[in-house]
This record gives sequence, C-alpha cells and structure tokens, in this order.
Amino acid sequence: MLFQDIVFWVLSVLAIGASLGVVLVKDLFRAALLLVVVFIAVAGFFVLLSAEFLAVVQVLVYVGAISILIVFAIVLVRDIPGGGKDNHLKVVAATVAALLGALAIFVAFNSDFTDLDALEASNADVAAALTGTYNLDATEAVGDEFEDQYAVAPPEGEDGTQIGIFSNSTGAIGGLFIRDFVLPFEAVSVLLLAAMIGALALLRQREEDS
Amino acid sequence: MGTNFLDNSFFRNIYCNLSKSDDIRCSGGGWLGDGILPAGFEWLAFLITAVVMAMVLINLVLGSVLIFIWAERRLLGRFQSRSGPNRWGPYGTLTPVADAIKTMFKEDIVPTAADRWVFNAAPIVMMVPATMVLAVIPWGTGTFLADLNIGILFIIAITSLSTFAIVMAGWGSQNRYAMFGAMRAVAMLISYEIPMALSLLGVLMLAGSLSLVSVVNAQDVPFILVQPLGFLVFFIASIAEINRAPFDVAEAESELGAGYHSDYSGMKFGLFLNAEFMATILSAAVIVAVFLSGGRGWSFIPSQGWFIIKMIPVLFFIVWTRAAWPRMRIDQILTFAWKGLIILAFINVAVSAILSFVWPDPTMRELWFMVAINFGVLIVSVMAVGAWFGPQGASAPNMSHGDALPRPRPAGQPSGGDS
Amino acid sequence: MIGLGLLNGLIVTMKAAIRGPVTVQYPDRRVGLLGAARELGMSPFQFLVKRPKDAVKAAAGFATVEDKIAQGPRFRGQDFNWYEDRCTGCASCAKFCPLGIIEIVTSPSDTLKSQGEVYNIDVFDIDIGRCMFCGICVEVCPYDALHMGSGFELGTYERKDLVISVDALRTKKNTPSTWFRPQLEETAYNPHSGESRPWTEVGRHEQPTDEELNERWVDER
Amino acid sequence: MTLKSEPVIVNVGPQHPSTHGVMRLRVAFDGELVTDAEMIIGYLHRGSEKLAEERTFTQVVTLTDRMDYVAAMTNNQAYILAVEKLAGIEPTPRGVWLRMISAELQRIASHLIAIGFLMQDLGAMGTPLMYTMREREDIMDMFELMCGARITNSYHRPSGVFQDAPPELWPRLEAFLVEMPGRIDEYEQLISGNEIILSRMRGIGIISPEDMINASITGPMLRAGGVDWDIRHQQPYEYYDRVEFDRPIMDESDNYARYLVRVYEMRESLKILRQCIDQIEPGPARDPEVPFVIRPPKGDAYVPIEGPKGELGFYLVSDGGISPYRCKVRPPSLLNLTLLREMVIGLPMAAMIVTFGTVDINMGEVDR
Repeated sequence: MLFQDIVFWVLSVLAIGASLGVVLVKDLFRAALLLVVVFIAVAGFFVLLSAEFLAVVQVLVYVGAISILIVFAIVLVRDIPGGGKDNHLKVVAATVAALLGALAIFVAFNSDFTDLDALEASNADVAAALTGTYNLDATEAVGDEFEDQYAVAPPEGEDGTQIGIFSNSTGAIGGLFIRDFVLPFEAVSVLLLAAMIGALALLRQREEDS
Repeated sequence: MGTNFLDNSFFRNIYCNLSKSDDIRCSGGGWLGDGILPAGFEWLAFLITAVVMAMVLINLVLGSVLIFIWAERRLLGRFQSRSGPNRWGPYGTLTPVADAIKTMFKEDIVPTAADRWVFNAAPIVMMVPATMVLAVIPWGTGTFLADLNIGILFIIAITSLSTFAIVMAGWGSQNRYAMFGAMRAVAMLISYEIPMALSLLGVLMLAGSLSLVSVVNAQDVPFILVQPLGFLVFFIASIAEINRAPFDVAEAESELGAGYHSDYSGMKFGLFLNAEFMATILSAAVIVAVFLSGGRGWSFIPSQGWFIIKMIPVLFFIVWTRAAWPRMRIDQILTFAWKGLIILAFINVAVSAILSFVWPDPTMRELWFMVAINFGVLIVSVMAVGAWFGPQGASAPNMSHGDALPRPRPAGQPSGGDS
Repeated sequence: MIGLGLLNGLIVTMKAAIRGPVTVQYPDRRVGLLGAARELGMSPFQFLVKRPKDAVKAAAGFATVEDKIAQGPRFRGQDFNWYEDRCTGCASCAKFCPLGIIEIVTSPSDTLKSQGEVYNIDVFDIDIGRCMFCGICVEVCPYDALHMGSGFELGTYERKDLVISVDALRTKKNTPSTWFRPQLEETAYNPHSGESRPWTEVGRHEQPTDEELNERWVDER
Repeated sequence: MTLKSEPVIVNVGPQHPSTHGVMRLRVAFDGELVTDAEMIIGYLHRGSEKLAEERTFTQVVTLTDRMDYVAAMTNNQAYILAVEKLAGIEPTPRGVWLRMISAELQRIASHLIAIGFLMQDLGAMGTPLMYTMREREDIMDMFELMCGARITNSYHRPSGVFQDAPPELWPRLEAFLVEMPGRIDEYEQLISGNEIILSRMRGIGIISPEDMINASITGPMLRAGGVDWDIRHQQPYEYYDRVEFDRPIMDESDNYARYLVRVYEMRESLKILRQCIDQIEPGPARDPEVPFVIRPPKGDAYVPIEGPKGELGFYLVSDGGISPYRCKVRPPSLLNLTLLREMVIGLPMAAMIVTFGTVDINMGEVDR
C-alpha cells in the first residue's frame, strides 16, 4: 500500500524529529509542545494499525490531559523559559541514551516475531479487539444496490457488528475491559487514586506553615 | 482507506470517476467511464477526493461563519435596542466581509518579548480542531466526510487541542493579561471536558454506537426528549468549551482586555476569531446531530436543510444568552462544573443505565416512557443540585431568591429589624 | 427558584428585541420596503406597482431616508453667528472667554459720525479647535452681536481650518441658536428650520437712532 | 488546603477597559487572588483648582462641568451655592427649583451610568449599558432643551440659572416621569434577581461603616453600609427641606447593596422631581441685578451638597477680587476610593474589578 507507506514514513520522520527536538531544544515550553507532536504522531501510527479507538484515546489522554499538565507545570513555574542551565552530565546522558537506543535496535532485530504471532494467536481476543474483528464472523460483502449507500449507517454483518477496516473495535475493547481484564483494570484505578491522594498529601501545606 | 467514506454520495461520485476502484460500490465506474487514473493509483484518487471534499466543506463553514457573525451582531443589536450593522450591503450583510478585509490589511504586530515561533503557530493550531471536527459531522443523509465509528470520542479528543492553542497564545505573547486568560481557559476547558463526555454516555447507551451517523439513525425520538438532563449538561459544557458568554472568562474584556489574544493583530487575530465562530457553529452542529436527530425530518425539505433549520434555534439561543447574562467568575465556573454539572451528568448516566437495562431495545412506547421518566429526573435532580449548590458554591455565598433578597429600608427605620 | 433570574433576563432582552431599536441613524436612515413606503406615504403594494425600481432597491435594504436628530433650539453649536451691524468692537467676548481663544483687532471707523463708538473689525478669529462652547462670549455681548450657531458637522483635516475668520463670519448665513437669547425664543424661532435671521430681529433692544447716539455719546460729554 | 504561587504584579490601567478612565492599579496577584493593590492616580490631572484662581467667578462654572463629567449639573450646583454663600446672593425661587430639577435629573443620569458600567464590568456584553444609556439619552435631550448642551452644561449661574427652561421641557419631563419607573423595574428584572449577578456581587467587597466614616466615605456607598447620611436631609440646601423623600439604606455594605441603593435612589429622585414640578413657581429664573462679574467680600465659604457619588463640596476663598483666591474641591470620587485597597485584598481579579465598579468613581473628579 503506497499511500500507507507514505503516511508511515511521514509520521516516522515527524515522530523521530519531534522526539529529538524534545531532548535537544533548550526552551522547555517548546520542548513540551514538541512532545505533543510526538504523541500525535504516535496516534497516527495507531490509525495506520487500524486501532483507531486507541488513537483517539491516545489523543484524549496523552495530548489532552498529560501534555496539558506538563505545559501547565512549565507555565506555572517561573524562570524556566530561558532553558535549563548546562551541566556536566552531557557525556553521561549521551552515552546512556546511545546504549539504550542500541539495546532497542538490538532487541528489534533479534526478536523472534513468530513468538509474538503465536501469542497473538493464543490471545486472539486482544488482537481481534485491536483490529476490530472481535466477535466477528460475517465477512460477506454488502449487496450491489447503490441505494444502500444512501443509508447512513455503515454496512453491518448479520450479528449486528460492523465490518470493514474502521469497524467497531470500541465495543470489543470495552468488553475486554469489563470481562476478561476487569481485575487489572480496577487495580489500576485504585493505584491512580492512591497516587492522587498521595500527591495531594504531599502538596498540602501544613497549617503552621501558613 | 476506509470503505465507509464511500457511503458519502458526493465522495463516491468524485472518487469513482477518478479511480479504477475495485470497490463494489464503484462497480459501474463514474459518469465519465472507468476512471481517469490508472490502476494502482486509488490512493491518489482518494487523496484528491478527500482534499476536494474538505475544501468544499471548510469553505462552506467559513461562509457560514460570515453569516453567523452578521446575524449575531444584528441580533445583539436588537436585544440591546440598537439596529446593529446596516451600512454595508443589504441590511448590513457585507459588514463581516468589510471587517475581514480590514483585518487582513492590518499591520501584523509581534511583540518584542514574544516567543516568535509559539506566537505565530498559535492561531494555526487554533484552527486545527475547528476544521478537523468538520469531518465527522453528518450534515444530512449521506453528507459527511467520514463516518468514524468513534466519531463522538474523536470530537472530544480533537477539541482538547484548542487548549494548546490558547496556552501557546498566552505564553507566546509574554503578556500577563494573555497569560491570565490562557490559564483561565485551560482550567475551564479541562474541567468542562469531563461533564461533556459524561453527558454523552446516556446517548451512547441508547444509540449503541459512537458513530455520529448511527446516533442520528437511532433517534426515532430526538434525544433531547429522551435525554433532557444529558442535553442540559452537554449544552452548558459545550458553551463553556467554545468560550462563549456566560463562560467567556478567557477573553473577559472588562478584566483582561482581550485575554489570550490581547497581543494579536491583523489576520492572526482574525484566525482566532474565525476559529471561535467556527467552534460555535460546529458545537451547534454537534448538538443538532446528537440531540436533535440531525437531518431527520419530513421529507419535503432535504435532510441538509433540516440540519440547518435545527441549528438556527441553537445558535439563536447561544446569542440570546450572550445578550442577556453577565459573565461568571472563573472560580464559580469551575465550582459549577465540578460540583454541579458532573453530579448531574452522573445522575444522568445512572438513570440511563438503569433504563437501558430495563428496556434494552426500546420500542416507541417504551421510549416515550423513558421521556417521561427522564423529565422527572431532570426536574428533581436540577432542583436538588441547585439547592445544594446554591449555599455551598465556593465563593458564591448566596444565590437565594424571593423574600430572602435584601431590599433597602427607608432611612427612618432602625436596622436589624426585618432586614 | 434557581434559574428564575436568568429567565427574567431572557424575557427582558426579548421584549427589547420586539420593541425594536431606539437608536437614531445619522446622517441617513436605512429603511426596508415597508419603511420606504411609509416615508412616501403609500401602501407597500402601491409602492411596488408605481415605483418598482425603487421598491426593489428598498427591499434589498439600500433605500435611505434622511434622518436628523431633533436638536433643541438652544443647542450650542460651533458655527458662531456674528452680526457686524450690531458689533461695536468692544471685545467683551474676547475678554471674558475663559480660554482666550477669540482674537479681535479693530481700527477706528470713519464711517460713523460719532467717532469711537463703532470700530472696523479687522480680525475676528474664533479658534473653535480649543473652544468648549460654554457660551460666555455670547452671554457677555452687550449688543447681542454674537450668537451661538447650531451646527456640529465641521470636521476638518487640519487644525488651522478650525479657526473661524472674520470673513467666514461675515459671509455665513446666520441661523442663530436661541441660547441666551430669550427675545429669539419669544418669536418661536427655531434655528434648525434653516431660516436665517436679519440683524434687526435678533437684539434685545431697538437699534439706537443717530439722535440717540449723539445724545448718549456726544452731547453728554 | 491552600497552594501558593509566586506573586505576579500586573498594572491594571491606565489603559484598561474597566478602570473608568485613566486610573492605574498596581496589583499583586497570587494566582487569581489579589494580595496587594496600589492606587496610582493623576493621569487626568488638569489643575482645575489652580485654573479657577485666574478666572472670574462665573467663568469657573465651565471648569466645574469638566470635573465629574457625568454629573455636570450637580457640580455646577455645588459651586454656585458656594459662590452665593460667599457673595451673599439670594437666588430667585424659580431658579432654585430649576437647579433642583436639573440636579435630580443629573443624579438619575449619573446612577444610570454607574449601573450600566458596573454591569459592563460584570461582563454583561453591553445590554444593561445600552438600556441605561437609552434612558440617559432622554435626560441628555432634556438638558439640551434646557441649556443647549448635553454634558458640559454650565447651566447654573449665581442667583439662579442662566435662562428659564423652555416650555417644551415640561411635557418631556412629564413623559419621562411616567415612563422611568417602568424602566427601572425593567433593570431590576434584568439585573437584580439574576443568579450570576447575585453570586458575583453579594457578600463581596464588604467594608464596615466605622471604617467608612473614618475614611470620610460618603454617598450611596455609605448608605449601603447602614449609615443614614444624606446631606439633602441632614443639612438641607436649596429647597430640599420642602420636598419629601426617603433615603434608601442597606446594612449589607457589599457590592450588591451599593448597586441596589443606587437603583432605589433613582426612584427617590423621581419622587423629588415630581414634587419640584408641582411646587415650581413662576418668576425670573435669575436675578437680573446680579452682574456677570461678581466681587464677593473678603472671606471664605464651604458648601457641601449631596452629589450622585457622595458629598461634593466647594471651598472658596475671596480676597475681594473678581476671581477666587483659592478654590478647593472636596471630590467624593477620590475620597470614596481611599479604602479600595482594603476592599479588594483577598478577592479574585474579577471581583476586584466589580468592587472597583461599585465605588462608582469618575476620573475627571478624582484627578480634577
């Protein structure tokens, strides 16, 4: 698919360039904005992978919430806009980053992706959910009539699920969350709640301070 | 490329003329025969078609922005016992055009202390969500750019991008008033996204899909009747999201000058203005699609016409409230969102969940039952939350009414008697 | 009940919208088809049949009707009215102007037999760029020679154009404001009618005859 | 729980939409909250008091127009009363009634401006302002009939007014008196019960009556704090002892009380106007014996009147010449501002603007 290739390469360049910018740009505010670009590019990758629900959640959570918090923190703290001061950790940081990058490349090239395929096969529900084929068995095409296309709903399979690439993965993910993975899901929410309360407790001013 | 795009009749006509698509809906080719582009270039045909469609839609909406600006100014004039603009063109219709030309020719000033890149990028970023949301709105039967099955989530996610534009504008100006406006806007937008998303849950339960087209199709009874509480919360939250009165604290002209776009001039300011008006029109469009059954109506008017007819009262009400009500204070706005709207939205979610559990696949009669129950819930919950919210609002000491309102006493009377 | 006050606000604004605008459009008023027909004193239908071209223009919102604000006759306007026949060149106006913006230069007049009682006015400059239209110059004029005008449309491009010269005062059509001139008010004169007043009709008292002048200025000395 | 951020210092004004002219407030903000405020005035100083020293007593009337330029008639009145006391001039009865009529009309106009711009400070998009301006326009038209000018009236003269009101004025005044109560009810319907306005104005900007008396704050602001002090009643000047009127008093002393007292004072002013029309007597509006150039005997005189914004007084010293040796104004706007810092500390920015608006100042009078 030529079109998808083009999009993939554009997104890749964007993501890598922007993430380099996040690290190299001195102005923290601009770095935070570049981080947003990285997140959006990653959302684009999700779209390419036909996981459009994940893409939207990526935008909603990472762009709409987390980046805003980062930007908020930068804006609220003064004396940052000039950029951080130079320190003597440049060489160490570069070394660590290079090592980590090399490790990632090494892992990528030496992984046996057939294992992953096997895992995917074994946990077909997850994979199916991400690609929107969860609980789907009807693959037949719709009828020839052009009148059908004036109906605004996307064509549906016999059991009510939608077919096609952009099909209904949302419901499938939801189903997974509250059926198969309900315990981890709830555990994460408890963890987040604990983190929030902890943050509040840390930030709280002692009464004698004020 | 998704096949769903081809459900759009305009899109299909252009696309099938351009490419030799093997899609079943292009089986006869276009009117021009078998497609102009050679095989293997379906992606190019897709791109060209998408760009053409986007151009048409964006320009239509920009045109409607001009009409809306004119209509708003005329209406505000009437509400204020004035005439409104009436000099340029018939009944002043060309006034926005004149304003646009004036805006374009104004000097583009960048403050010396400004962060140039951020400052210049902010208006562009501001336009992004306004134009992207366009894509998923079903303007009528078969008239949409894309029917994403995550349409509503897409809208909520994309509109959060405008927060960045506002922060960038406020930060880039290096102006304290702009910064104040930006901080207020961000706090408000983040707060109101939550009730906005929660209020749509009831709709999603009824429609069973996140796609706006399916939501429209599911509305045999408009959801404003079935989900009155959801509508109320969504309407208030979307007015807040588009920074309109009484939630226009981000550009509160009596406090901050012009808020986050204080330092902008010329066409950059024009872009901000344009994006705000586009957001107003688009939020009206979303309300129509989600709560007022979109383009559905009696068939003697085309569905696109119904859509526009239904948008008019929504926009009218938005302008009307702007004329009638003063601005709320930012802390009150946030209190209102967290202590009022979110509670109302949760009540709505709970009631809708119970109702859709009782009637998983409602018939018409059951739908009308739901209407009655939901209106009861609306009245009870609004009064309960209002009564609770009134005395407890953070810095809103007293919103009580009637006999409790203080009245001056004549000078002779001693104080402390009845007052 | 919460929300009643908000509702009341909506009701008030809607009432105002139905009542229609109260603003005065200046200098002309845009009228629609109905307004244009009313201005011409015909029914809209008559208007459509008799003058279709104008009717279309009016329906498109291009028809204008001249509309002037109803000014009070006492309006203190900026085009001063000066009656040379009444002026003796005493320069009371210049003396009592709080801002000192009136400049008067006189020379002895040889035309009148009682010398020293009337002067030639060579310069009578009123710098209305600094004038605050208090009208004290008019109030102190003992011979009712200077009057306020009733205009307000003297926009200029340069400050020096804002100086009213003696020639401008001489050639101007005199429509004096009735401010501080009860004798004008008694004759029900309205300066906005455009009707000018001759110098004989604007004074508090009759113009003295030559005999009276001689008696007052020559014989008694 | 309180979180502190670093203080941000913002200059509110002199070019700011809500400083009612060219006032400058140097405000330290902690987030949205005001932690300190410094008032810097003088941007509109024109030296009126000094200018008065080289003008004749009648010419100074034109200067008083420009002090509180939304209440020129009451400024004229205060000054002329001081001149009359200084020179021992007895005004004609009709002149006094006309002065009272013009002053009460001006009080309504000034309160209309105060309410309209207060609502503008609250962000009401100009609607209440347009309504109040609509009614003020009626008053301005009446002023134009009376004295030929709309804002800078210079109507009052020692011993009366310079010219009797024209006969066209009376039907207009009658129509105004009939129409205005309904219009005030309309404002109340639009503003007084609005929940947003209630929540933004009630209980905010409170200041105690003792503090106000110590800072010699007067006018509606003081009466909104429960102190019955109205010079028209306590020390009647002109013919205010011949008319009946109430002084609306409120005990809350918050922004809402200050707003509501003004609304009720407009109703009382209408009552006074009605009685003035009933009691006005024929006769000359001005004593023709009083010359244009007055030479008061040596001495001094101070006359306070109840202006729309508070006690407005002129202190004049004469050395026997044609112009005042010293002219000192007691401007209510300036003195009412003295406690602004105490009122706004701790309030959010928006409430600060509203509190500033309810003080109802006029920079022309503050800086003179």
